Amino acid sequence: MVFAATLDGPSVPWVELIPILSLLAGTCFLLLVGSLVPTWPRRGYAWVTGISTTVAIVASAVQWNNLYYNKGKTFFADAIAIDRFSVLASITICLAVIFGALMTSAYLTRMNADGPELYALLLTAAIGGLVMVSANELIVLFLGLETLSLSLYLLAASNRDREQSQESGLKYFILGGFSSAFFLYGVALIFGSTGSTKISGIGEALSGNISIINADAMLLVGIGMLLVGLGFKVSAAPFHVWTPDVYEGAPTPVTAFMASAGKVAAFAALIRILLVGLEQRVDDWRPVVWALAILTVFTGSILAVVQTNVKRMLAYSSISHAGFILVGVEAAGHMGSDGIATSMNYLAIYTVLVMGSFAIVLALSGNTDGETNLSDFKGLAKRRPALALAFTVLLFAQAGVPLTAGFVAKFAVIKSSVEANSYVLAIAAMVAAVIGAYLYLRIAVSMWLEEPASDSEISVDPAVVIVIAVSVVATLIVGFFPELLLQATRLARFAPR
Amino acid sequence: MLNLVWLIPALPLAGFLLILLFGRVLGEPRAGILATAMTASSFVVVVGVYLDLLSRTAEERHHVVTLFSWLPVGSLHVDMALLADPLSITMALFVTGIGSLIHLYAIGYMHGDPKFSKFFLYLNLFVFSMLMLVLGENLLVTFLGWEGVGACSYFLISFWHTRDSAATAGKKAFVTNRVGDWGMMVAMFLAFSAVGTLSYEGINSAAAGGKIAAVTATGIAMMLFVGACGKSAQLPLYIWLPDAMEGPTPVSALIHAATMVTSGVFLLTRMSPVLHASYPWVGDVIATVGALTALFAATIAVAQTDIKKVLAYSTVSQLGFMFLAIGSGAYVAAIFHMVTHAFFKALLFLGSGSVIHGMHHEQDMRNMGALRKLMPITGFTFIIGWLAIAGIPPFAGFWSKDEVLLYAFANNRLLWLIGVITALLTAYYMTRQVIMVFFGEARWHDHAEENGAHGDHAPHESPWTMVAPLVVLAGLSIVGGALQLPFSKSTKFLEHWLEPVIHDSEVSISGTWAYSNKWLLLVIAILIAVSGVVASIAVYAKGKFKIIEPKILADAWRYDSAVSAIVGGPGRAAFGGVAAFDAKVVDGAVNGIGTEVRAASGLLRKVQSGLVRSYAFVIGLGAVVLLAWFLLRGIL
Amino acid sequence: MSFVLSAVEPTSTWYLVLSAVLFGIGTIGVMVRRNPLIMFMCIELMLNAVNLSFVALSSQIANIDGQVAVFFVLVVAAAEVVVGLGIIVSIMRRRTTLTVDDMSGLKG
Amino acid sequence: MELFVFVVAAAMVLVGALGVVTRSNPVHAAMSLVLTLFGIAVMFVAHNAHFLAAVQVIVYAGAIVVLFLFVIMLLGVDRAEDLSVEPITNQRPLAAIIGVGISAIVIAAIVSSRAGLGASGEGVNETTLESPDANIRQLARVIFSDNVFAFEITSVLLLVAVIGTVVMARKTKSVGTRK
Amino acid sequence: MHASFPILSALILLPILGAVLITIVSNKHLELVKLIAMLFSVGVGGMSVWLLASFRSHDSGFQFVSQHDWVTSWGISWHLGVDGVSLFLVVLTGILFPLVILGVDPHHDHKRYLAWLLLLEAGVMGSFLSLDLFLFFIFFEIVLVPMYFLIGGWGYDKRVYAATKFFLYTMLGSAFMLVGIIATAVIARRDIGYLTFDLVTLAEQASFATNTGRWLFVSFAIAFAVKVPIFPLHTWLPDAHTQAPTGGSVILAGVLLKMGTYGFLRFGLYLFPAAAVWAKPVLLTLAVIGIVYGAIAATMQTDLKRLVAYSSVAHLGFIVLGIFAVTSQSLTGSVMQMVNHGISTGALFLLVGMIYERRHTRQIAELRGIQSVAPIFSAAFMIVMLSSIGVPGLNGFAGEFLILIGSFQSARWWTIVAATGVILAALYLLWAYQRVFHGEPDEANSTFAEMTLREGALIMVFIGLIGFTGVYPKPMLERIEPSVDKLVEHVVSHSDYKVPTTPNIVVEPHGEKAGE
Repeated sequence: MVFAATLDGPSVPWVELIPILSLLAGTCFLLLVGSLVPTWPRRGYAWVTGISTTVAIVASAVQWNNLYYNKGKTFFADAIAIDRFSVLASITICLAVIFGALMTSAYLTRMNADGPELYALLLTAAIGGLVMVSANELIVLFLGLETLSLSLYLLAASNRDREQSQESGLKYFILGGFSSAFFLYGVALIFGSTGSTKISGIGEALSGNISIINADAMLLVGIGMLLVGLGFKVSAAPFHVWTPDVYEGAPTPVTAFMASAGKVAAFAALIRILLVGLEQRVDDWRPVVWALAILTVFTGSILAVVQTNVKRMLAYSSISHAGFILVGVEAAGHMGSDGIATSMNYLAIYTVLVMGSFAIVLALSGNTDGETNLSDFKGLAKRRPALALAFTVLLFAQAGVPLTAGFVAKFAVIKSSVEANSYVLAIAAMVAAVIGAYLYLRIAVSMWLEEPASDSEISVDPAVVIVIAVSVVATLIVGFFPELLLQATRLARFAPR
Repeated sequence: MLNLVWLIPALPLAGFLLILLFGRVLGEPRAGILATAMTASSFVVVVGVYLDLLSRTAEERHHVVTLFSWLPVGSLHVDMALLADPLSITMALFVTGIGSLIHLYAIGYMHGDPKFSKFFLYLNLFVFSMLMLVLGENLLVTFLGWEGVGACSYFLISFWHTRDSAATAGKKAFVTNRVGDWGMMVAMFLAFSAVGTLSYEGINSAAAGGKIAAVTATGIAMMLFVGACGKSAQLPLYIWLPDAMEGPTPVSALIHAATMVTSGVFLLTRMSPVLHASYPWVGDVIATVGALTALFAATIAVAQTDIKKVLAYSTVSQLGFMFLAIGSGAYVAAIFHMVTHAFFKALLFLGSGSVIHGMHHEQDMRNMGALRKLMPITGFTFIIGWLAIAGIPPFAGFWSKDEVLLYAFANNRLLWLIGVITALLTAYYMTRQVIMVFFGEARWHDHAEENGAHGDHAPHESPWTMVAPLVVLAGLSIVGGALQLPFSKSTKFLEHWLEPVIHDSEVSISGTWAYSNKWLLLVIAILIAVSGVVASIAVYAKGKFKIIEPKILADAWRYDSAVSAIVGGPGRAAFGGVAAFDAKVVDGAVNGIGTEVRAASGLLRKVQSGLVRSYAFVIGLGAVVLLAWFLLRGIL
Repeated sequence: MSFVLSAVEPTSTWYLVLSAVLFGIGTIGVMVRRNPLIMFMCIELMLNAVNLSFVALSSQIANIDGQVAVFFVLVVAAAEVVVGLGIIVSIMRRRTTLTVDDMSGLKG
Repeated sequence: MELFVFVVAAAMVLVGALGVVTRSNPVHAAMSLVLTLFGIAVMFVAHNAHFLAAVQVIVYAGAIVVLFLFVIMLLGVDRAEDLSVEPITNQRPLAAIIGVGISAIVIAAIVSSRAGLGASGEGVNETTLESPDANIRQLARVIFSDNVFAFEITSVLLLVAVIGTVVMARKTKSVGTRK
Repeated sequence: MHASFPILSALILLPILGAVLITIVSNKHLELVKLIAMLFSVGVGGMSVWLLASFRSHDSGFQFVSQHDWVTSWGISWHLGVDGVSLFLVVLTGILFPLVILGVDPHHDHKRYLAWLLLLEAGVMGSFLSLDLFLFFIFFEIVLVPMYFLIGGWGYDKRVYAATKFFLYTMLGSAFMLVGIIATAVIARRDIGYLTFDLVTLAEQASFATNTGRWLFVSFAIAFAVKVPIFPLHTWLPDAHTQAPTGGSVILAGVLLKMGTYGFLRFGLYLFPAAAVWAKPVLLTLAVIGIVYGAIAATMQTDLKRLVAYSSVAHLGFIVLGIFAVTSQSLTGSVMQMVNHGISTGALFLLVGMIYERRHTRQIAELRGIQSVAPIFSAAFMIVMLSSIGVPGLNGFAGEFLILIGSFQSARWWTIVAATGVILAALYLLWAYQRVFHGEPDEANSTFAEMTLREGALIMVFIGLIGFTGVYPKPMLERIEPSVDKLVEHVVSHSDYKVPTTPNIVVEPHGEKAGE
């Protein structure tokens, strides 16, 4: 027995981990103190969540600033990479957490049930997301994915007084497990064919820097499996089937969080895998992404046409948004395209839009969190003009009407797609966007042009007001002056291998 | 004086504006007096200009007054300019002259009409447009007047617009005229692309200078002729004129007899160099159409019972004569006949108006007769007009008609024959009309009793305002021939006067058989006229022969009804078809896409069954397809 | 007999094939079973299939990382089971029957 | 010898798997799952993954399946599920096609590229009588050096599991809130 | 106002400011709201007139240019400018809006109505003024939103259907244009060296390969063809026009449709001359079809407003004809006709709206003999109608004639067919007029109220414009023509197109004598 062989553990870059750590700290604080101290001041949990997330954001901002000098590096033997790409994604996710926390507090107050668990789950989900976006190792990525997903399953099912919530939780759980099995199998096959689970390692293996081993079929099938798993997470058709049900069933704040943070993390992971790990195999996966993109934009917008539940409508619209982001990803597959930047740009803007929209849905969803039918929005302009106006702005932004952030996002994606000469995709996406616009028009019609069904007083929680106000203002500011955001996203790049 | 040309149209325009603003204030009869005064003073100005021109040598009888630049774009320069030369002034003379007479007449005729002032509003506007038409320096200014008179005739025909027949007639007139306008516009386009200008001087000089290819000139000429057909009621576009009788009688006299309908003749005369430059068959076409129209209308006139309809068809027929003249190259003759025709036809219309007025708006000649005793002046003047149109020497109509026939003979004897027959018919049906209205036994008493409407008071002579113009016109109809007497070069005043504009004369046909035997033709013409009169008297007054008035003639050969049947039947159906096509097919396709999307949505929706296991299946299916693709790329 | 058996060496390809079959069975199970617990078990089957390939591959390409991966997968599986069963239990509290087919209130 | 082991283990695995899919009674299904898991464990051993084999038996057979059974009993849902009917039309054949298809594709991939799989790492240590802990040592080194981050993240995962149980298990209104 | 004053930006921003003010003013102070709307719209109108006054005629370039960086990373700049082509459209917009705001009463929700109108004005102004593709697209697209709400909120029975159809149809068109715009900039980057959406830079410096240019042109053309609308993409127009409130219809016909034709001029001919020349035959044919087809369809309409809407299809056919028969006269005529159609059809819609106010029906069959009870009203209608028919001396004729005589030079046979549209125009309008205004009024129509003072004043403005433009178009022409000529030269120099030259025969006095 040789005890001399001491283990030289890797040096831990604590500073770089501050975002994750602060979130983790927040979680633990909530759980421990929450269980020790029975009664908390109102919104106390929300405050804790907000603070820890703010710390994370600040830390990430500092990282962003430092990355001005170096292009970022990898830690834990290339297990994670801290670069502008990951930092940008992290900030977006953290924003989603703050919005989510605000909405959750409003939601819980209405349910008059308060407690640390949901906030804690938000935070753990965020941790999972952060891990995903900065993971440079497929196993770590998988762990992050599972952390995020498990938290989301629980959040979705968390409203136990509402049947749909539970149903959506179960559906999400079963299908999620199903898809992550595919993802994992993909990891296995890729590991087998390239001998590495490190994303950058895979890239090197494929670019032939180290011992080249050729197992094309296995590698490609592995890629396919990965795409299935991630496609499920980003709800790309035909792996989107779960999205409408889960979005509709889950508590509204959770839906908002899922739609934003979940998508950002999944897309970030997807982009990193495809462009860092599989850059050499662009010709293999680009056609697939192309097909997925077209399928997704059309599925989302066409299915939305006949919906009657606003939450479900937004679910479908989120699907077509995913399609648009895929358009950006497809463009990123071409040499010298800024597809990555525009996709991230789209994700950031989309996060704000979706948060605002669902915040308004939440404001109207009543005490059961279930009054989200189109009929419940009738004549909103007469009951709460400001609310109606805000929703209109957000909806038209999602439709891509100029002078809103939504237009900037779409324009950017289409631009990179055109620069990549994939005109068909660009035009198809725009056509789908037109079909999708019908859905937003329907909501606008029932808000502005129809008489109110009931004139019961709509009380809007201040927290929700904050979310709506911020998102609307942000939408307009970005719509009028997109330059700042564009500058930022254009800097999003990966750490060198 | 020449620089005051602009005053000529300006005065009626002023009248128009004044009545437009203060018409209601002025009311009856001041509005009428104002309008009449304006036209009359305009006439005075014309006379002044005329004298001024007269005082110049033939070369200087040509004066352009440019008011302002109208449509200057690129190479196109159209000025709002007036041209004073013998032709335009001749036209202006009788337009304003007869115009003012008819204004005066209308004061009496329209007495008591609620829209009295509006009537004179339109009349002045019409006179203005007509003057723009004749005085225009270029085709576009003429076209301005051309459309203006069209619009005014629309207003005036449908003056009593509560009568559906009147409203329809007005619309019909305007739309039919538009067909002609289309021709005139195309002619303008051609002229511009060939010559680069629209001014008469430019085009005519280019044509005369052989700078226009014959084919182009032909195109222009034919298109102008299409336009002329529309305005001057030639076959096949004459149909609107008879219906136009729905308008008040002064209107019929002024617009549909004396002035507007002759503008086609004027235009072709104006552009005569282009006609010369075009292929020779153009003239034949014009002459033939003219001759046929003349005969066609004359035959119809034989069987009409409406006092105004007879005159209307005779107008069409006389216009045919003018085109026959133009086609035969007898521009002077055309103008000559135009002027004389203006005299006696205006006279006849006003006379008939006076009769109608006296008969309390009775227009059917079968309910008249023996009116000469009750309406002596009207009857007397009407008879003079009859003699004039019938072509009995020495009345005006005889001379002009004879000259037309002379040229026709020189040009094409068949057409001459048609002309002669027409002349015969003219004498015949005019005599018939005179007999039915003024002679024979009075058929209006019993008629009056049977409907009892106004049987109590008998027909009466009209007021002086109406009678005076009759007298004046009667005088003109007698002496009008003096303008152009065929005896010697010196007696051909009109030809001499128009020389600067129309540079051809009898010399052009000198040497032909007709020229050398023109006195023979003269005699033939007289015989024809007389025999027509005699025949008619024999039939209608003496009852020697039975009356021949076939239904088909009364129905104007059913041409009009056939046209309306086509327009109202297949035409309308076709239009409806187009509209239906638009709604069903074009718009249907658009909405179809919408429904298709919905259907697709409904279909896709079935996938979202809510069953976890089928979701898993969908995901699995997607996975299989996706993996298959990758596998194939890997293995192959 | 024994030498026959010892003659043929089962290469790790055999194991990989087996794991593929196992994975397929798992997927089929998820699609045909209505009892969420059993569907969940099928998912576990799929995960095990993956584990098997990891191990087989790691010995095939002489790389220990495969085993490491399996180790983490085991942890994930454990956590997943806890969460999943938690959800199922909380649902079953209110319901008596236990099939996913009648949990199709959300559709369209 | 290996062949014999493989055949037996494969038999266990497949029989178990089929059992899970076909047994109508949840308890039986769980039991067949155990069978599969043991089979897998055996195969681990065959690949010198002794530590994993152990963990497999302990965690899966020992914890997970027991948990399953516990839930089944707790909820009293051990009634047999009627497998004779399939509410969704054509679900079974289609499912079969999908499953077979996936397997077939993966197998094809594996077979076609089996030759390409060359050694890439520094090898997996044989566990012999001399060094019974070779596998454990090697695993430990890798886990606690390169994969320490992943290892730490698993803690978060477990944390989520803990919260999950709380969220799902507690009574709804039991939370201390001010009304 | 000093020349350095950024008047163009002000033209766009003032209405927006007004709209914002209106939104923040509470609903209770209705008068205040109306006052604000009036002040801002009239102010903008005044500024546009001032613009007209201080516009240097005989200057082909862009004037009052204001350019500021906006989205530098995409090479997008706030680039405004006005030339002969856009000047009168801007003025028309500036005049039309205050008239509508003052003259037409929406009956309910004045506040929102006025706010949307002002936003609409800003959008329209922007699309006529912007010299940057991106900027243009933004305004071109943003216009849909207020128009959508105007139709949907204040329209008639089928308003939602019409509004949605309008929105989606137009948006679909511009979807292609967006791709086209981006592609243009991206492809042109090779020639220019940097990414820019600036119209002038692109048009002057970029050169596209034949097929590329054609594809790009098509992508633009689809959007404009929908907007104009060109047959067979026109079916949104009758619905939108008919269902829109009077004010909406006036604006829609007056200025919105012109955005399409203007786009063809500014971004079709100017940006892709070669491709435009290539597409000439197709577009000419479609235009002529539109003229005849629209007229025929109009003849058979039973709804007065719908009839006017179809007449718009025909009239815009003339404009398109003029644009694509690229000659100095036809283009000038088209630009002029854009304004004329805006005036006369706008006035027609106002009058139809007044009829609806009185009788609450637009069905021709239910109207009769109005001329006997309301002569002044009928007279106004008659004048406007004649201008729409194209009677000389009124504005409609001047433009139409220029278009036709210009087009005849380069597209002879198309023009000859198109000219028949003049006949049809007389047919459908006069027929409608006869059915509505002539005849004996039945008891329902015998109480038809005569034109009120306010309405009269409103219509008088239009009639004044109709008369003046018809009689003395020179001032207008001499401002339009230079820019148009420049455009024609641009097309000629960038394509194989040759402008047919009309011979200019020197006329010696009494030429016919000299001729012999």
